[in-house]
Amino acid sequence: MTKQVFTEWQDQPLEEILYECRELVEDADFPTVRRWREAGGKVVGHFQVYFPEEIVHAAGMLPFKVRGAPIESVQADSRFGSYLCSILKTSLELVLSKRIELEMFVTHPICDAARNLAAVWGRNYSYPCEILYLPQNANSNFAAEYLRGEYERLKRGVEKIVGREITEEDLRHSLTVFNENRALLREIYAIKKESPWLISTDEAYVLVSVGGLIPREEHNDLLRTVIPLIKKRTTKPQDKIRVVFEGGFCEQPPLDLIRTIGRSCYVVDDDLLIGMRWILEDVPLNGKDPLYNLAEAYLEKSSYSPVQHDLRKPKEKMLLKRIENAGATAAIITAAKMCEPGLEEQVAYTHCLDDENIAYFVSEFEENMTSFDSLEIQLETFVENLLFD
Amino acid sequence: MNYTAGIDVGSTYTKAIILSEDNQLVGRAMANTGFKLTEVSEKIYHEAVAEAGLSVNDVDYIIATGFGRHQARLSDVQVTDLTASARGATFFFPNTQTILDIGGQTMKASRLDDSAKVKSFRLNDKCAAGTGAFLEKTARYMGYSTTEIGPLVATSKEAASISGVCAVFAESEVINHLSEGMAPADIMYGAIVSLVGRAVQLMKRVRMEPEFTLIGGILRFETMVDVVRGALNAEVNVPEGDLVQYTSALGAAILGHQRLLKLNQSGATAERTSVAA
Amino acid sequence: MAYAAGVDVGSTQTKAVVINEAKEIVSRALTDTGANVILAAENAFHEALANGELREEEVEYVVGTGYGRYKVTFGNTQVTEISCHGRGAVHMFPGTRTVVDMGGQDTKAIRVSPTGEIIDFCMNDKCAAGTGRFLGAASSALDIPLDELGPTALQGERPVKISTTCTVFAESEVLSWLGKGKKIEDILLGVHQSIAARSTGLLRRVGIEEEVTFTGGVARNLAMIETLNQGMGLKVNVSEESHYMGALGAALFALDHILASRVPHQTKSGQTTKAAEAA
Amino acid sequence: MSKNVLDDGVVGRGNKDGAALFREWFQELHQVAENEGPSAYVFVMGSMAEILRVFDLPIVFPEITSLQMAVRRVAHEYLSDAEDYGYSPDICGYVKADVAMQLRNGEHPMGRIPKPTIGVYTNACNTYIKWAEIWERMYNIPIFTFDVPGTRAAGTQTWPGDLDFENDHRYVLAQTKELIALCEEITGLKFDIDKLREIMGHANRMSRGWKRVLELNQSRPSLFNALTDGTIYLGVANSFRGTEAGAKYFEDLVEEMEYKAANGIGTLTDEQYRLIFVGVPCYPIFRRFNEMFTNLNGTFINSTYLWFASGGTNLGFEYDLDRPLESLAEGILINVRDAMDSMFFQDRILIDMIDTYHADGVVYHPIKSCRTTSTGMADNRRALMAARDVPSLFIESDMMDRRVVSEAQLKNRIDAFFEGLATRKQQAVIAA
Repeated sequence: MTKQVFTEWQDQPLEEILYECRELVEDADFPTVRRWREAGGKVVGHFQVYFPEEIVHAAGMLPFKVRGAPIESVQADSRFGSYLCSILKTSLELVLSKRIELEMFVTHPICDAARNLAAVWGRNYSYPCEILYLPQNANSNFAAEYLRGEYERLKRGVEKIVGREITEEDLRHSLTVFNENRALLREIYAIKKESPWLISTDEAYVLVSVGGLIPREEHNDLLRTVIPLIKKRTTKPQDKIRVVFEGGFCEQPPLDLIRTIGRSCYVVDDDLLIGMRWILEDVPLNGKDPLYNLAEAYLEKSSYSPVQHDLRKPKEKMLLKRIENAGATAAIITAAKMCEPGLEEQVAYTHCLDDENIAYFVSEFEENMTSFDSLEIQLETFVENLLFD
Repeated sequence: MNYTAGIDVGSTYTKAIILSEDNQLVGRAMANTGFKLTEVSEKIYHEAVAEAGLSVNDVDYIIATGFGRHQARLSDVQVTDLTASARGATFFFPNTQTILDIGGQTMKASRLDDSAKVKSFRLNDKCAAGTGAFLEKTARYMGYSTTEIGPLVATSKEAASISGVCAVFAESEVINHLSEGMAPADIMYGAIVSLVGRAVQLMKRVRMEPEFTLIGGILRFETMVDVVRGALNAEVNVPEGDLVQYTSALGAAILGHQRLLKLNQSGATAERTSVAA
Repeated sequence: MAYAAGVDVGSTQTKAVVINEAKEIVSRALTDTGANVILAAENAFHEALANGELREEEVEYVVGTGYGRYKVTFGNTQVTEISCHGRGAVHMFPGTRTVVDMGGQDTKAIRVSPTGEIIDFCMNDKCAAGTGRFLGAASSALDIPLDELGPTALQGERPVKISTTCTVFAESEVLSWLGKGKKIEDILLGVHQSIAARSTGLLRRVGIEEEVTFTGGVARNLAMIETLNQGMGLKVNVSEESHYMGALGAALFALDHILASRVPHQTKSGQTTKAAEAA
Repeated sequence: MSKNVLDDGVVGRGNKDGAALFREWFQELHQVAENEGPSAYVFVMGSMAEILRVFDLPIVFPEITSLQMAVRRVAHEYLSDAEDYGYSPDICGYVKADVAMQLRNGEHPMGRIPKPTIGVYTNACNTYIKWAEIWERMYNIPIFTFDVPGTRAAGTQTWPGDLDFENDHRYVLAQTKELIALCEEITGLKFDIDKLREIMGHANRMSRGWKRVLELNQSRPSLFNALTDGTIYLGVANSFRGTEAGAKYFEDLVEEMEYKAANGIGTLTDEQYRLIFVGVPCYPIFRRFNEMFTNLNGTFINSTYLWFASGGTNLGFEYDLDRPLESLAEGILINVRDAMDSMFFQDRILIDMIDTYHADGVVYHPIKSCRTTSTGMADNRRALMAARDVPSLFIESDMMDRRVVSEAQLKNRIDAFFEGLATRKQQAVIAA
């Protein structure tokens, strides 16, 4: 697929580029995915959090990150019960309302709601809708070998859709593209951490976020262009507290909420869209088996989230490490409304932060919330009492 | 002599306090908030200044608080009522460690450090079941006005069980209770108990420590205080008289003097805005 | 000439309807339910008798329905308001396949068969969010009489998005929109749209099949009708009697009973009420 | 429960013995707690009892201890303790009740419950994992995620010999061995394969019986109420799996049911409506909830609960004792996978149930606490209603939290459902 689907930003000054990215991220009609299809491209929708996009990319299809949208779930509501997170409903709403069309949908056993989604989706659409069983026993000696087999199974399914075999060469090429992508995203986060005044929280967010909506080659071009421009900015540091934002691993807070937080704090690290940054180092290209390398990286060189279990990564300890590494003085612990794993983890997080005497506040959000009064009160109180004396 | 003003633009009432640097309360004013927040905040500010026998030029720093704080355009800085009420409460009760503030539409618990800064706080989620509105609805439904709640509950023998999941659904619970011949007093008492249950949970979540100070509109109901006292099984502070409604405004004015001090030390006026998140 | 009556004891209002053997409404009455439910039921019933200049013994059978149906102590049996609204709606509009009923604290979506039996139904469970009560809150917040809400809302052009889910907080959110300088018309239109959206959600659960009949007190609100039509992309039936639909349905069940007792084991709804008696 | 007039030792024996065994089990646990002995915390969807019993580890089912708090009407006290501790009202009530019980040092209405020495759980419910992580933090004990890959898409179950099945099987087998090694480590006991073989033998007899008991309820009138009586059988199926007592109990139960079937002995309900229950029961008002149906002559003849809450052993899968480990792994994979299928891919299973059990209606009971069982229900129901012309009821409440259980609301909906069933039956009569 050579056709470019996101060109608006090209040859534009930084502010324009950021504007275009924001526009794209906030557009619930997903124009880039549409253009891709109009050019004859095929699309595989994969639900939050992590998905081995390389395998779909290697087949020349567009891996599209299904992560809900701030829309009213008009038709999807009737497919679900009351006590449920919003992202699940709005993700289905995207296809029911024809905003998105897919050749395949994949979700994961990461939470009980997400696993149900594949079944619901499958009853409503005839194309393949399946659960990719990422291992939940990351500590089994057989986990990587098993995951390799599971990836092999996924690969066969994808091959059936494109009607051709995915060669090791294809896979190696995709690994290179995604390795570069992850490296560039690490650079963005390095700027957030080392000179947060150069890039606002919401700017960083949209730059990462567009990646899930366009081919990674294009995302790489974009980031390669933008990063030097950001570094050239002359913005002055402000008297703001440095915080870590936790709770954005699955359902995404509204951009305005992220902006609101960014206005009063420097968010020096976060877990927003952690799936795109799940693998922390380059996936090795050497060795005979790219699929195995990819599977091993998921387990051995990865970040953490409330929905992946690994005895080596107690979440609250990982959070402390994240706060420390980012040189943050406080944390904002959020969870999407009705998100069971997120809400459960909050307890461990807060108890741990209390013990470590690290300032934090707790809140819940919903992707389509429009008023932030409660959040603003908490945020302001929080900041006031850290700055005032 | 330096003077500061604290303006609390609350959801129902707007209050203003003028405070001298020797902590004398020289002027105050109050009025219904309505929905013209900027106008009302200016009106009340000027009334307070007048009552203090001062002119607006005598006031060196103005801090606004309450839900309409950002609409109070004449203020130098805005702070939340959590921050403000902490200072207000410790002005009344210096040993205050935990504050419970139950208003018509919110319930807030906060724990303070030694310098009256808010160390940890929680708000109730946006469901009326956890607010004064819950009591008012229940009362109104049984044909009692808010002012009658206190006297009514005083006659209660035992609290009825009110699940208090939804303030509106509670009504059908109330129907059932009433038709089973239960006394309105006991039902009202039950509603208060269920509300206090939520309040105490909020306090536990901020890891409450004595002394406890109660503020907020809910204090209109004597029983409320007793039930809280019972639930905590500890003494609670309640500000005397009508000053209680000025707790946040007062706190804001106190903060104003602290800011003045800091600004005068480092003549950095630029910083004046940095806290206005 | 035999008469049958239905008494619908709702959470806010109690309605009574008396019909004759020709299934024509002879009289009706409406009172606030208030604290004493039993009394409310009696008052409504006797008021209806008075309005129809009927003596109590002329009414052979009374069916109670609504939340307080078991408080209709003089009633011969009870039927749920779900069955009654379905029955009433089909009586008024024989083409009815889907019924949306907006009452005091809940909204019901009901799918009915051509003969008025319930095929499927669904109600708001969790809380009273987005029910008719929402309008009451808005009306007191804006100090506009209930029946002027609709007409005002229809003036709206740029509806605001009502985010609050809690009915009780509708008041404060409406005020905050005013504070932000929004026009009352636009706020009210937003309120109506948010209720319509939630109701349409319920309707989709049972499946929207035309014709759709809109019953309950709120059905008199023109803006509600308009926003519902837009929400579903069709035109709902609204009867003059929409407010009395539950009571009417109950009265029809009562009449079935009278006729059934004359010709035993013949009419089907004789069974319906027997099932209800078991309840 | 179902006691019969011509009681001759057989009829009603299942309920009597079941209750006795259940009490016995809790008494044992109480003793263990008093002596501060070891215990394994496990879950109903894949308990691994076969392995744990080899190491004589007393087994605690936190799901069962939690639901017993609701049945005994004290759940709300425990829930509010856990919410004070920081847990949201919106999460699983089982988890919260257990956390509170741990904070109360094992205090339970049926006696004291020992602290966990190890937590073993599958991913059939992801909340199991979050739950076990809580014990890991509280007691810093070993916890073991026994990861059982489920069905990838509706109707794509794979079987021995399939490439994908073998990949899953190798993974499950590897974990079986890793769990055994961990048990050896914490108990200091050597793994005894013959003891495993014996335990698997008991489990086989139980599975055989359980499958048969469920099938027998196809008879008319139905022999037991799947919601009430069924829950007693379920308790034994979980707590006594892999024991002689458990095996015998189910063989006796088969005898009882065959006797009742032969003599046309049903439950006490005048069976006018045969209903299927989907989801987890409403334990805070358990008896009352059931009566709202039986009083209107409806009885539950089967439920998805009896399938997934028995870890899929309803399939009657029997282990091959000649190759214990391989066969155990195979059984775990197939059973737990089926438990998940009866939640996620429910519609097909229910359509079969309706046909084979001649059901008049289906009652869906989604609950606040459980996304695993509740998330897909509304959509499953749409599919079912499209496939079969069977009335269904959709009522939301909870299995622990009485704050969201409104009896008035439930009754209103249930009454309306029966009014519909009645008119439909009458229609059929007229048509005939």
